[in-house]
Amino acid sequence: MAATIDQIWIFFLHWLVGFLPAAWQHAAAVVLCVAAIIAVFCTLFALAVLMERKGLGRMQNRYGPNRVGIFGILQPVADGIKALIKEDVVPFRADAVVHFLAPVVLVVTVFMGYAVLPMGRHMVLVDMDAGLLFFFAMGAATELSVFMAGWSSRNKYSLLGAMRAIAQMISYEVVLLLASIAVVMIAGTLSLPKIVDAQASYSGIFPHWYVFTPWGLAGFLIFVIASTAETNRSPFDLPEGESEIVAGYFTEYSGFKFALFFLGEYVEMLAVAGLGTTLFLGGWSAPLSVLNVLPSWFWFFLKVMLWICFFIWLRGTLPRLRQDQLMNFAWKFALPFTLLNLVVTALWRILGPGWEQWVFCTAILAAAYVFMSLVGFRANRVGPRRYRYAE
Amino acid sequence: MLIQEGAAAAFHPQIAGPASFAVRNLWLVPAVPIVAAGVIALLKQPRRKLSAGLAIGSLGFSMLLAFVAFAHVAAGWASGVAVRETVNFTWIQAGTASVALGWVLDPLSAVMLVMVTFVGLLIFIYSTGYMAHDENFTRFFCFLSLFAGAMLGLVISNSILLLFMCWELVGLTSYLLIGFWYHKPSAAAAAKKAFMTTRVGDVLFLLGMVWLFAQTGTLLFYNNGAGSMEGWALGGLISAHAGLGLTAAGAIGLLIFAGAVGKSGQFPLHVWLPDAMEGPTPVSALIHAATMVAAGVYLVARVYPLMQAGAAANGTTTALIVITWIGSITAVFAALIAIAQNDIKRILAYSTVSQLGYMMAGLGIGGVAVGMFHLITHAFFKSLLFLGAGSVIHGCHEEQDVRHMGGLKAYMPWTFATYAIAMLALCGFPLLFSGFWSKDAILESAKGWEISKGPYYLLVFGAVLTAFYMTRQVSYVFFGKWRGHHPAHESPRVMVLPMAILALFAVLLGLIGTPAWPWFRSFLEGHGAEANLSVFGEPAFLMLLGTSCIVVFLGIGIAWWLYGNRSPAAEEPDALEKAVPLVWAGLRDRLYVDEFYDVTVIAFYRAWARVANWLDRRVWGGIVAGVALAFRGLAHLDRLIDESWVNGGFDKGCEELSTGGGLLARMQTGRVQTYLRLLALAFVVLAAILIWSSRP
Amino acid sequence: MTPLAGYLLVAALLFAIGLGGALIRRNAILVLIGIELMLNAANLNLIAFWRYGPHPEALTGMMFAIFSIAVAAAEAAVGLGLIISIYRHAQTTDLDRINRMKG
Amino acid sequence: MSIPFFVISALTVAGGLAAMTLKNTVHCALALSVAFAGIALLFLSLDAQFAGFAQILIYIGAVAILVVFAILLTRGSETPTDGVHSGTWLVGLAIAAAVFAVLGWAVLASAPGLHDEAAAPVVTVRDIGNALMGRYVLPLEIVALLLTAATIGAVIVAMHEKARTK
Repeated sequence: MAATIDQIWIFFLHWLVGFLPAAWQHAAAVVLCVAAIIAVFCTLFALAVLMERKGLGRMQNRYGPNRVGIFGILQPVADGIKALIKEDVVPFRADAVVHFLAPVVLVVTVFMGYAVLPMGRHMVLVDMDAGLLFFFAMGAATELSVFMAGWSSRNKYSLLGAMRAIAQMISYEVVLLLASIAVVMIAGTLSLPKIVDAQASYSGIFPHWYVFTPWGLAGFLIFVIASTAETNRSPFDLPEGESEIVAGYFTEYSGFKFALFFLGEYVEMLAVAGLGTTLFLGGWSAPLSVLNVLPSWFWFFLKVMLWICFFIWLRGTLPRLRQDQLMNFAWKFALPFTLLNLVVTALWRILGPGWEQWVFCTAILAAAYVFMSLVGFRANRVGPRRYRYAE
Repeated sequence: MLIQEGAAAAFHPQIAGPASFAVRNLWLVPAVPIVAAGVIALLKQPRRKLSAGLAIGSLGFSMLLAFVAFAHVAAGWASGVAVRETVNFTWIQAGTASVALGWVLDPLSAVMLVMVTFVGLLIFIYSTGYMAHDENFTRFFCFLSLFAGAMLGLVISNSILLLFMCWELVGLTSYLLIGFWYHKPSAAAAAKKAFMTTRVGDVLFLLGMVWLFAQTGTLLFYNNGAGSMEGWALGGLISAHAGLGLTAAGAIGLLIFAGAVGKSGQFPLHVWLPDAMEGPTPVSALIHAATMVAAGVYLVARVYPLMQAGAAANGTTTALIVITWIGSITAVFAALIAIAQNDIKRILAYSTVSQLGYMMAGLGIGGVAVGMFHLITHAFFKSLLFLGAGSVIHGCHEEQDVRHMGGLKAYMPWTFATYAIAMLALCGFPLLFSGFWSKDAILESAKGWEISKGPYYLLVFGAVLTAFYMTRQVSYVFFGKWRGHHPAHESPRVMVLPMAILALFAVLLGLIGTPAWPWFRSFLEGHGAEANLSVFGEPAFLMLLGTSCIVVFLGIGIAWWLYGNRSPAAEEPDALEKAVPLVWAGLRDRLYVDEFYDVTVIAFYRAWARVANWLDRRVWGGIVAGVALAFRGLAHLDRLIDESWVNGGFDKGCEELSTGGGLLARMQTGRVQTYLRLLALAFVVLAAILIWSSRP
Repeated sequence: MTPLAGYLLVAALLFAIGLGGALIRRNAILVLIGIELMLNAANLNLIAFWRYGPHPEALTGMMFAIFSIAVAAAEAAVGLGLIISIYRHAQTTDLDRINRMKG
Repeated sequence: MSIPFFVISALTVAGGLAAMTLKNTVHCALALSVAFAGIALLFLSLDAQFAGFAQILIYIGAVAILVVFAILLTRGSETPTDGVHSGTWLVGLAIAAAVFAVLGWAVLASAPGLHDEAAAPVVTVRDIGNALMGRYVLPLEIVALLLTAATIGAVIVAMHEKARTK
């Protein structure tokens, strides 16, 4: 029974496709899957927005949306309708074509990334051999859309926001990639389903998730921070810091195009959370072996939504960073630390199972962390800010 | 002496089998302090606590591991297995020849490991008090850690090459630490002297190593029967002759011994060690008393199979005879000089030289166990003496001249008590102190030596002298009345505590090597030990005990008679100086060895440098100048030819060239695209030609 | 199944386009873009030959392309750095105006 | 020849053409990324998955962004008033056409001798990794050095004058 529920979507797909002639079945299955992914994640997007607004409201001692539907559940629907019927304003001097293409490119590339994410046992659209690389390639393409948006608006706030966003995304993408490579080194594959498989075994009732190893924990923490920055979430939301540059690169967007950007951003957040879950938290595998009676897709979505809750919590808690702090953290702390983490991961692999790998790897990482924070924070003396301009 | 043949046969060396935990992780013992040294080197000066903590912690960790290793060996010994486990690996592979490194765990290295880590740890702790006010505190601990790591590496190495590397590394740290206060010219000079003098021995050591490699094809000591210290290789070394009636084994042994002479301050290369006292006192205690200088002794013990190879019927070889004589001579020679020194640390330094001579003699006559036993006991009481001296210096506001001290037993009771224990141990005060047992073992074997009775008499005389100069020093420092300016004070607890622990061991350590229960010897030699109290009743033992007593009481008695409680003024000549001024002057000036070197070796180098300088300036310089002159003449000739007829033609040619260049320069528009265009055009032409010509 | 010649022709066309751009455009950055296009055309050739070659499992062409991509990234970084430096110096990126042979 | 190949090729060539002919420099850069994407798709159609994704990651994610930054830093996005083509554009065009002619000629001349059928090679990322760390480790190290040197060089070249003026 549990196995049936686990694979229920697959069965459903086969049943549905069975009505078609054999020649069309494959194409139809792909189309159905894509449609399902888009539908599910758009729903999750709506849910996440609602959660965020309610959650932030609670943290700020107010109610949040509570007028549309019961407890404001229908608020996202209302927002969507509003976005659809609003006038689409394009600034007078703007580059209309690029201005239009930017959100489209963003949404398309972001949704492409889902193609390789395993959302449950056997539930992956394409099991690519180079899946992780594909994900990051698609992530890289979003930077271009940000630039397009910022540049085509002919607005200095937009352009500044885009430049900030790109600088930040490039910096943290390096960190994100290096943190993921540690996992690849141990799993020995770039294919995300295989990475999940490598973690889906248990000693006793405890799972072999990579987050429960020294290098995995270090990589996971760096990954969380970098993914927050990569998705321009608070406390790394400088590209859209409203007190400085209005709304960053989508200052000049309104109506449905703005909604697309909004969608793209949240869907990217969900995607990065899904990737982190896959890499470090065992993907769709249950946290305890006895909990495997619940279907695999349930665990995946639960983990992703917990991750989103964490993001919301962060946003309600932390103040925004300064640009120099952001860059210093990426290049002077996170990058060397992830590089060291790679070395430690290699050491982990060389030493093989035994107490030595635990002791040495933990010791090196802990020592490096203490040392780097001592050195790093020693240089950060409080004093007048020094600015360096691009030109 | 008491070798039980039957028991020895029951012990079989355990070589094969999976490496135990202790030996697999033995490399950590030196590695951890070296890593700590690296980390400390990166710390900034103000991080004193962290650096000291790192150094002490790393050495403490090493000590724990050393104890584990020792326990492993001891457990093997207790169950009747002579443990000798090695881990070897290939370092360099060049063609068929390979250079292997490795480490070994056997009783010898286990004992040394425990001694070095334990004494080292105590001295590290002591140093935190002694160096507390030094601004280069972190640098000091960096060097100390590096030294400890290198020394431990030396102890465990199973390859003469690895041993040599560590040997040089300890030499380097010794240099760095002697010259720690490099702003003092004397310290810088002493460091340089130590480095250069030991280098003489090291070159010979290197030669011996290369020769050994050439003969045996391996640098490993032990390698499951294929090492250079094992049967097959030794057989080859014995059968090869090196001239002068020596076998190759003997010659190589002597060359390696030369390295030991340099490092262990044996005559005639002892001159650096007293000067090395310019370093901080904990350094003197650790490096120049307990560990590094003992490395030479340890080296000889390590290659003892080589030294002993091809022994004649009387159980000895040329190499061992040389070692014995050098050791004996050094023992007396240095003890004589020590009598007439007034610097508290210098006295101890000469005493160290003398005691190292005892160890060498012990090795030469009695074998590894005798020499090593004295090494271990000496390490404890001599480092204690140095720490005590450091405490005295500390308490007397950096005063080092014994004539300006006196009566300190009232001011510094703890220091006095521990110092007295160590002094009695060094003198070989009968029965109670460890020094007695170890020195006795040496004397006993010297007495039974078949080659000559010379060393025996020398060593006995040395023992009298030892008792004499130590009594002189103690009475100068601790008895009588205070002759300094500021009142002395007792040292902080962090300095006293290590001294107390060392004092405990200076007394107790003798128990493991008494003739009644020769545990140490049997442990090193790998056979069972049986307690046999009846030995104490044997006439041989009683006679030796009697001799020792006479010797010690004679030395102490004369010295007390001359110096006891007198506390003469600092300017007043020494009691002995009044009696025999000429001899005193000679001793005070260290028997003119340094001066001898000045007029011989150093003068020779100076003269040679002057000759080279002269050659450079006159001969080579003259030749160069002559060549230059010749070329200048040629140049003049050339100019004549040039100006008369070459120039005309050349000018014409140049004009043509510059015209052509101008034409070509027009193509250099400075615009990238022009160049690119030309490139593409050339490509088109080339490709067209290629395709055209390769048409079927 | 597309024949090898098809890929080669596309690559040749891209190469010619890149070359044409590099020859015609006045903006130094666009010249660099042209060069990037030419490099990509070459990469396409490498991959195509690898795919249709006798020993694809030896990975020679693939490796060549990967290294070429890496080198191209370095080239782009240095090239653009140079262009920015030139721009600071001459206040233009117009190649027709940057034709002085000395600084 | 298949339809996807034609579509992708057309996309690539169109992207390339646009990159070389559009007046606005930023548009050129964006068109360039279209061309890059097209080439990546061509790689994928040649079963070179790794190279294709690497192409997207490096060219679109890094090189295109770099180009865009350079354009903005040199105020190149303002379309010059005196035309975008060099004075001798006709010569350049002719030469480019000649190069294409020669290349096309070469391809067509040798087309009969080319292998057109080959089984899709089974090359996993693991194989590529093994090759990179095994047979090609030396080139890999050299490329790593080159990249480091290039990064440092680019930073120094771009920062030099600023350091002096400060």
